[in-house]
Amino acid sequence: MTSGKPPADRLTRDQLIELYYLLKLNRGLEEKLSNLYRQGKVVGGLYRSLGQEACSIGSAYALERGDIFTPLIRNLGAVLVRGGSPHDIFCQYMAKADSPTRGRDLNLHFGWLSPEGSMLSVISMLGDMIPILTGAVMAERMNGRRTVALTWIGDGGTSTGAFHEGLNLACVQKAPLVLIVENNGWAYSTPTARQTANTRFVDRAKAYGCFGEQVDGNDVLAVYDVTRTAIQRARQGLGPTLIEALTMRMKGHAEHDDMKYVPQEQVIMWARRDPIALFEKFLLDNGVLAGDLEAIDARAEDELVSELASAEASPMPLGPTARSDVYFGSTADDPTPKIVQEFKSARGLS
Amino acid sequence: MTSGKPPADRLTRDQLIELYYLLKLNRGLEEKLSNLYRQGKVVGGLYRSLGQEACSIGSAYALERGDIFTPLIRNLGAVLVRGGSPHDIFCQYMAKADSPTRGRDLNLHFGWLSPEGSMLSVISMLGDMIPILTGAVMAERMNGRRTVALTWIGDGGTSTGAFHEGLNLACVQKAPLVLIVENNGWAYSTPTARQTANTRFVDRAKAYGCFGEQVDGNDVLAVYDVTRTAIQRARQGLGPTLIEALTMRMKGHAEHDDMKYVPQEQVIMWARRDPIALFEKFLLDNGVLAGDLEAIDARAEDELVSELASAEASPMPLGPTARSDVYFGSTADDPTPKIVQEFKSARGLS
Amino acid sequence: MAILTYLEAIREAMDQEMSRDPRVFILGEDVGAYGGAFRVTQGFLDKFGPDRIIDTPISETGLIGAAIGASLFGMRPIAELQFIDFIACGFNQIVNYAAKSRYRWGGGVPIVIRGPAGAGVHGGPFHSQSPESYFMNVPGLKIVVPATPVDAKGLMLAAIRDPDPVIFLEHKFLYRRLKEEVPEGDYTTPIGEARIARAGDDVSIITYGAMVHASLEAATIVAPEGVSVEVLDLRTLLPMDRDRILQTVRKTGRALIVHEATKTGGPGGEIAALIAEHAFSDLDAPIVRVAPPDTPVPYSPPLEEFFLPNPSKIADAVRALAAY
Amino acid sequence: MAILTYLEAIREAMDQEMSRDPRVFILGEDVGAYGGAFRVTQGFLDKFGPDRIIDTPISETGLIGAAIGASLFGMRPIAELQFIDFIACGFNQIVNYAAKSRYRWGGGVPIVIRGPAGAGVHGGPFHSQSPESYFMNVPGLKIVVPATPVDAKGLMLAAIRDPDPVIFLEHKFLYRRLKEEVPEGDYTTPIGEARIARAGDDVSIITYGAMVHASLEAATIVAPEGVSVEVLDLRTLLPMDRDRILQTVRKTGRALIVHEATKTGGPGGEIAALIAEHAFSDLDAPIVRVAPPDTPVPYSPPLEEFFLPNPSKIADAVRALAAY
Ligand SMILES: Cc1ncc(C[n+]2csc(CCOP(=O)(O)OP(=O)(O)O)c2C)c(N)n1
Ligand SMILES: Cc1ncc(C[n+]2csc(CCOP(=O)(O)OP(=O)(O)O)c2C)c(N)n1
Ligand SMILES: [Mg+2]
Ligand SMILES: [Mg+2]
Repeated sequence: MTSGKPPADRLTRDQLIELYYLLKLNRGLEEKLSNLYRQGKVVGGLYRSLGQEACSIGSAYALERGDIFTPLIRNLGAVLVRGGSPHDIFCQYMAKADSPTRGRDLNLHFGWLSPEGSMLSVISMLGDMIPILTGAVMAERMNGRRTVALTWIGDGGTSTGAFHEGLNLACVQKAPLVLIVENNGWAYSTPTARQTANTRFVDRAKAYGCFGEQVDGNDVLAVYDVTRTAIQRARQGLGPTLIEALTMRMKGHAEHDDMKYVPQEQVIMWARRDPIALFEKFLLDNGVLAGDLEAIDARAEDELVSELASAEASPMPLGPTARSDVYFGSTADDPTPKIVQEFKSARGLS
Repeated sequence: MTSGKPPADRLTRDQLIELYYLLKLNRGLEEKLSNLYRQGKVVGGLYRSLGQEACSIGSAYALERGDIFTPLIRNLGAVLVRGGSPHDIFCQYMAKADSPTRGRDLNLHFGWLSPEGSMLSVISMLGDMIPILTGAVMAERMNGRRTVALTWIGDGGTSTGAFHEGLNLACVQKAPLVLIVENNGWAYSTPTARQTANTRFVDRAKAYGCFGEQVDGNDVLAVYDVTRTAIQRARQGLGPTLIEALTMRMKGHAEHDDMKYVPQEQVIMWARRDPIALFEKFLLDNGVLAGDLEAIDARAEDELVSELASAEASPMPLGPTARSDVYFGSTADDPTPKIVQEFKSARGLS
Repeated sequence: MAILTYLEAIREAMDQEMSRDPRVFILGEDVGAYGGAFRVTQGFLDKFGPDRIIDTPISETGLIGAAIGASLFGMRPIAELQFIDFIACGFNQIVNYAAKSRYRWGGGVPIVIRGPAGAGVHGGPFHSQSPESYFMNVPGLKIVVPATPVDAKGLMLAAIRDPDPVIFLEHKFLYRRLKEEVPEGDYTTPIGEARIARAGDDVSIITYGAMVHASLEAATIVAPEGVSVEVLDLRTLLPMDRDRILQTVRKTGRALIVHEATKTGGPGGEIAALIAEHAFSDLDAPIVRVAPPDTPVPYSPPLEEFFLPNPSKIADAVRALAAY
Repeated sequence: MAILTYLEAIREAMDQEMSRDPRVFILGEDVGAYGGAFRVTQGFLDKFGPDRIIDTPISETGLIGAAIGASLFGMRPIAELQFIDFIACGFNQIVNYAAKSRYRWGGGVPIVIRGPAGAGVHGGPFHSQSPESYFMNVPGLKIVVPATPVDAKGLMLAAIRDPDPVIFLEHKFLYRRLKEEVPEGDYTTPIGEARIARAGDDVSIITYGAMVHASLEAATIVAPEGVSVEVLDLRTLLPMDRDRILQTVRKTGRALIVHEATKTGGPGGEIAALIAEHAFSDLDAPIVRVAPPDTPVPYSPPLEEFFLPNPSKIADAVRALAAY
């Protein structure tokens, strides 16, 4: 439904290079996380977005100052686009004291609130962010701001009641929400064909009465175009767009998963369509870049190395910090039974 | 999508007359309930299906031996079609000891399990029955039975997460489920336009990958036709059908509601399309019936009078019966504190 | 001071706060044109307009989620549930997002989730529930249970202004049955503070909601028998006012807990545990609970009456405790 | 007898019962080809086929609802939740349909809802929860919390054969850490019966799940100090084994309750209330609870360690009680 000159044509050379840099930064960061995982330094699981980076970066790049987004576990790239630092992400994965959540929650489960633009922290329960972001932009609208919200949902996550209630509410409210259904073929070990009887997720748009688009999720500029157009529509008050981005999860659900259940051909087929390789080719074919790719790669690598160093230097949090801020300005009671406290102090024990 | 000779053409004269009888029985029963309500004999609220009777009766009439259904609050007619007695319904509304739930639950919140055909008890939470009925027919299929399940959901109920999760599961499982979206324009005081951005509920079918049909909900034979066809498809293993039945709620949400919020024109327009009047005209125009309508009306009235009499004669339940059957074969403990029991017996009090 | 019903007091609180604070808005099913199933928001649509009185689809997860999102952006949403029983349909948003957000990443969620709770009106198993126990073990939530019009107004004002999520349980049996003089102006009843509804020396009844009134009646019944009862109205279940609970038990040495939630697993357990740990040496008798049997709330009047605690059942327990 | 881990014991129970009873089937997310996130159903798809090992969409309300419907038509469904934390997304089906169905209209709902619960593996706030308290006040449900491989198998067999809905909480920390000899044949551990995990005379520890093992360690720590601890493993939270709880407390006169659910509003309250009512005169000391602080389950190891009860915290409470 996008018409006329695609927005990407208006991207400057610097912006194209920035996109390339971000793609590399995304992949490089995750590769470093994989190393940390193998070294046992990642606490908990590691979820890669290998092969899907364009879905996060192309779309988030279309957001503007003040806009709101929530990344799901595979939208690490979007966090980078919106100013999240590799240091913070490393710290989150290593459960460090300097992580944005002070070690309280994991991986991309963090966020910030700022007039520059906010990232709302996701929770594990899939679908829940859709009504939450709808409320967020309804609030912004009440306050006369034309803020747009962007989030993603997996092919599997579309099966949740929260997806339905949230999207239906957003549509009936004409809320400025852009929802990208990241159809990567699999929900953990479950193929989309066992997730729903109609695997063309864009068909859902009509049911809810919103705009619908389907896009090649491995083409970063196409993703940028379709998201940019949807964001502009939303900002004009025309309501939500559901964008189905077709891509493929090129690693297991998490690092521990060898994804034996995925047919080899599928992996091979998609390997030929790596989003970064495709964009590299575009940049070279169109003379945006010549031999200077290595320089950019090096810049990304340098940034990651120093950010990782400072993250590794961060201490682990101290146990007693775990009790603060359950409620505003308060600290949870020490659960140690009173008679234990008395018993110890009577004996001069701590 | 129904093709060829509509099933209704195969209905015998006796069947057409039975349909008419059931419509009258449905309306007559509810009118008696309204009287009881005015007399203060109905415990709690009264929910009428005035003007929507064809949605329940035409569809339930298409079910066969062994099939399963769950009526929502406005599907009283379906209960009658499937053998539920006016006596039981009167008893439910009057909270009598002889009600199927022994006074434990209200109005149409009851059911039965039988090889002849089962009615699963609904609960208030809208949408919940869709996954439950899906599981029911999945179980029947596992046991080699070709049982079909039928239920209804209001325009408002389609907004629930349970509707979405249930219908999506039914579709991906190709479960033999027929779901009628009874679009009566209103959810309590909320018009469909504030319920969803696309008020053509039949458009949802494509999103879920099931068959979709739209039907005049006030034409009992059209409802029968479309449901019958959907049931046959389901029984053949072709999966669910979502049927949107267009109708109008001709009374308030419940008896207390004067529905001031409904535009008069809407009521007047639909009043001309009363499903019973329409069917009466059909029967007369096609010579199925001549002057013998009164006889049928009288038969319905007689049945209702005697059923009501026996229902009114039923006692209220005894308090202590409230503790049984929370778990299989058990009775909940008497919550009276032990020291009270001791105190009383010490003083020879009961 | 005007005489207001419990329901009118809640309405007045929301009305006054919406007039005072533009951040406050209400969303829920049929809260607009209809003014809510119980007419609590009657007249609000005309007064505050459709941007602040929002009729939502039938989507508890959706509307509670939207309230959470709006609260993160400076608003003070009040989410009405048509009956509190439907809170089960939005449960996940409450316990997993609203309750944990501030702790996890600093995003405070100042929302009020309110609706008609409780039995006594023959509403049956799905329109009579006391859902408080679902949330008693969920850090990050507050649970408020007013028993009087004065507290209903004061607690609603406090709940809307509270920086954290508050579940506000309105007892539908009290909506129109209870009237009293309510201060017209702006005042708050502090969340977390219990109230001595009746002072006494022999037995302490610790209760909340509609059971406060049944307990007061019981106190009146046994008074002529020479038993002096103190009735503590908790007003808030989370956080619980431990000090006042322990104070009254230390004073009387006899604790009777009364609630409308069924007995096993109800809030009485937490209260008993507090007493049994911190006032153990002051106890002269077992800690006793009067509560309904462990069943759903039955519909038919005789069944519901059998199910619910009442003044005579409570008086019996008081007598037994006093005689212990 | 073979040596089985806690996880293998659960798998063996389901395997044996599915082989014995064609009514039993499993549905859940990734239970088929993948064998479940924790591989509990590994090999089941090949052995029992796709009709009995059903991969569902990500729909807790859908899959729990389907289990309910199937159970009403003679089947014995086992619904796996990938992590028990997601039970919040199917909450309404459990508390409003499954729990109340038999009581309301006679439709029994023999389902098992199972999944990995509990902390200790750095899963963070959404993969470490102890959800039992959500359900403690819901009549019609049973809640089972095995602490050992032998009980995990016996309770799973009992749960599948139970005519009513059973929430089966598997402690993920124990899945592979705990091994013991497990009888190969068919046996059930009765639902509702607690077990004396260690006999003693001075202090009773009443606990369940992973905390049984922390409590046993604590008992070993204080034994050389001359304190004899009895550890009662509840095994079932609903219905609770009141007799055995009261027996052990009457014997020792000192009650320590330990659980992994946070302190306020946790199952400890109900246990304390039972004791404070029915064993009051046998108590020589306050009833004490050792449980985590009232916060979400934090992720980082030092925080989680601070959060969780452990043998030394429990031993301290035992010492204080013994010295009281
Ligand atoms: C409500 C809910 N149920 C179950 C899970 C467990 N879970 C985590 S990720 C996942 C698969 C998600 O698949 P998809 O939505 O397609 O996203 P992808 O992993 O492919 O990016 C599941 C089942 C969850 N997070 N939320
Ligand atoms: C999950 C849920 N939320 C709220 C309610 C309260 N409620 C009962 S009926 C009703 C309106 C239903 O409208 P619709 O689905 O269109 O059915 P109709 O009354 O028009 O037949 C509402 C909101 C409910 N029953 N279930
Ligand atoms: Mg996917
Ligand atoms: Mg309707």
